[in-house]
Amino acid sequence: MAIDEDATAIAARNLRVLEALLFASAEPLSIAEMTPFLGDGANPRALLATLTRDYASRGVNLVRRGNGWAFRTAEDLGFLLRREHTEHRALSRAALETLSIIAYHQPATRAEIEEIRGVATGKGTLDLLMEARWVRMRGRRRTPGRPVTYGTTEAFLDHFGLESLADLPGLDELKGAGLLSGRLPPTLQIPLPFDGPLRDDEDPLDPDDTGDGEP
Amino acid sequence: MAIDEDATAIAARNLRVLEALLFASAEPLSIAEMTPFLGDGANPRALLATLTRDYASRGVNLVRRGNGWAFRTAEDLGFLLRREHTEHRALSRAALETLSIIAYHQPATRAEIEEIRGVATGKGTLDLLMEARWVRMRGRRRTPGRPVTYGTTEAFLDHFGLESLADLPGLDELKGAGLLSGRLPPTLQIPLPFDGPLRDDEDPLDPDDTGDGEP
Amino acid sequence: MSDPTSDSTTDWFAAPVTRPADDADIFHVDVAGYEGPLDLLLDLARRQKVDLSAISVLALAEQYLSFIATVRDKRIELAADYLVMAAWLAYLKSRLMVPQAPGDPEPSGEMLAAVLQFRLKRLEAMRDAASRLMNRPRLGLMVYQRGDPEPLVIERRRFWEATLYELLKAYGEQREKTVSTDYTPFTRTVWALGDARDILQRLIGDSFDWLPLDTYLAEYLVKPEHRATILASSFSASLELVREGQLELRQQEAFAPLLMRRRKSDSTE
Repeated sequence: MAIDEDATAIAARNLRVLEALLFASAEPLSIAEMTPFLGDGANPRALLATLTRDYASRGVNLVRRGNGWAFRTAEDLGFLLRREHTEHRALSRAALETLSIIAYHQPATRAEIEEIRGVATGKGTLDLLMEARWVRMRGRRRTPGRPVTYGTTEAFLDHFGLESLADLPGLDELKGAGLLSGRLPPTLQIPLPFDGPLRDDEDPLDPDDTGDGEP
Repeated sequence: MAIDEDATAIAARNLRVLEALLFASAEPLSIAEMTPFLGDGANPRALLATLTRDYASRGVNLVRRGNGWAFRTAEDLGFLLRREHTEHRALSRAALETLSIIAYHQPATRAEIEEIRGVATGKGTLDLLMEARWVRMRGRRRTPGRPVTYGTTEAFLDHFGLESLADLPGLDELKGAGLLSGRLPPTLQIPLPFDGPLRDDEDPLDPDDTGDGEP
Repeated sequence: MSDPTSDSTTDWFAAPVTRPADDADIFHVDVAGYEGPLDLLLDLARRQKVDLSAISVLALAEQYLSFIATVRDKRIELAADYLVMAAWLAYLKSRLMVPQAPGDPEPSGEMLAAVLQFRLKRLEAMRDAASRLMNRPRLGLMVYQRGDPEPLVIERRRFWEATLYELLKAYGEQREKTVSTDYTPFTRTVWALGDARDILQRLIGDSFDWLPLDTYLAEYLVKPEHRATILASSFSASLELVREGQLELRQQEAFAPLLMRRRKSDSTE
């Protein structure tokens, strides 16, 4: 009985600790980042599930973003909180298309992006997306020329309110229509966007790899 | 009855709005700033009181700061956000040399240290020795430019296991220990360091004296 | 005209709707607004106002070719991309109009049309996906993070370590560095073995009397600093001469004078 009470007290304390940590941080925190703050034997996943439930109906929700967890204002209150944004620069069409192609086709090389857009992609566009921290260089494809492969980041998930790439809008329809295939006509194997560890055909980047040179 | 239910729903919604507002704000919000976001006839004070109570036992509390309100990490969890990181580091060669010269030649000015070392002494080195609490500014030499005089501290004696500066080995001992070669001119003298009160040629430091600027 | 094949700065939200829709003179001569031939083709296809999978590829090819022809008539420069696409579409058109002969290794017009349709659909899908992404409740626009984060404060404390020995050593080295020492290389006279041998041969000459080595070398041993090297070299040389049978050496006891004389050759014995 006393042990149960202790367990309850410890769980309550751990919940408070997680609340404080997640509230304090502007960026999503991974379980690995939170664990050191919890007592021994704590179950961070269970605690996060409890917190998510506790906050589900509130003005601030606990959301998952890739491997990270963060408090964010409730989506339905967005219209109310919407602020005047003066400095928010709209992305160019090239940048938007490039971003969506990387998101839905990742890991994608520049040549693959260009194949879909039918235009050369200036290095500036990729730089801009990387500067926005939405796109990262994943590695290099193990094909002639060893082109850089690009993928999205956790900041991308965070910005667009996605728990994982599986939440990308319209992903299933696109998959069904064979439009995520790089080849023509739609092949049997339909690739899905993938932001996990390096694939078999990807090499890691060198520490000082700065990507493709200007074409 | 229906009106009561409506009132409850409106209050719940207002609470959510306040939560989101307070969470997203970079600064504490005053009641005047929050009111426009609430429905007509809302009672911000009552709502804030409810929120304060709701969060009182949580890891994050609603606190009042002057006229403003803000979410803050619960005070008892503040330690979570503060971590001490201690690292032990070996003193650089430049710092060791500077320290040894100050030890033997104190009170010593930077110019005197540089004369013996034969190289300019960066302010960083002296700052580091002062940060280590081994060196202190004693006063200012009563010579043109009024340079700061440096000396060692009690923490210095403590760290190096010396009862007093008189325990610093003299010429013969240094020679005997092989720390000075035999081929030295007979004129070489090891001075007697002095860490007592200010000497006749030293002025006290002003209370706000921060030492020499970068040369 | 700006380069239509590179990224234009066109704002996706502001610009595309301003492009005149289903205007009769869509062929107003402007390629600068298009991001390459595929973009232009997609725009032309949209004007057929049907599902992309139901567009007439033949009509599309004709529209594109006539657009390019108009542009070229007006002597407006065209990027190579547009011309490559025009060539490909002309080929597609010809394949579509001529029925595929059996055994023709070339791709059929239908296959080429499917390829074009697929590319247009895929580009449109990506554009659609982009706008759906942008319409999501985005962070900082509809959803907010903590406005006043309380970041982790890491108080760094450094403990410096040094030993008394290191301190004293550093001091000793500093003081020695400042002592100006004049270094004069010390040169010493050394008797080379060869020289010693020659001198010894000459001194002993044909003397068959036992005489101490010191006596032979008396005139050379005046300077004390040369004594060691002369004795050492001469002694070594004498041993060599003994081995060759030219000299005899004798010593009564340890540290006694070293006596030597010319060895009588066996023939003279």
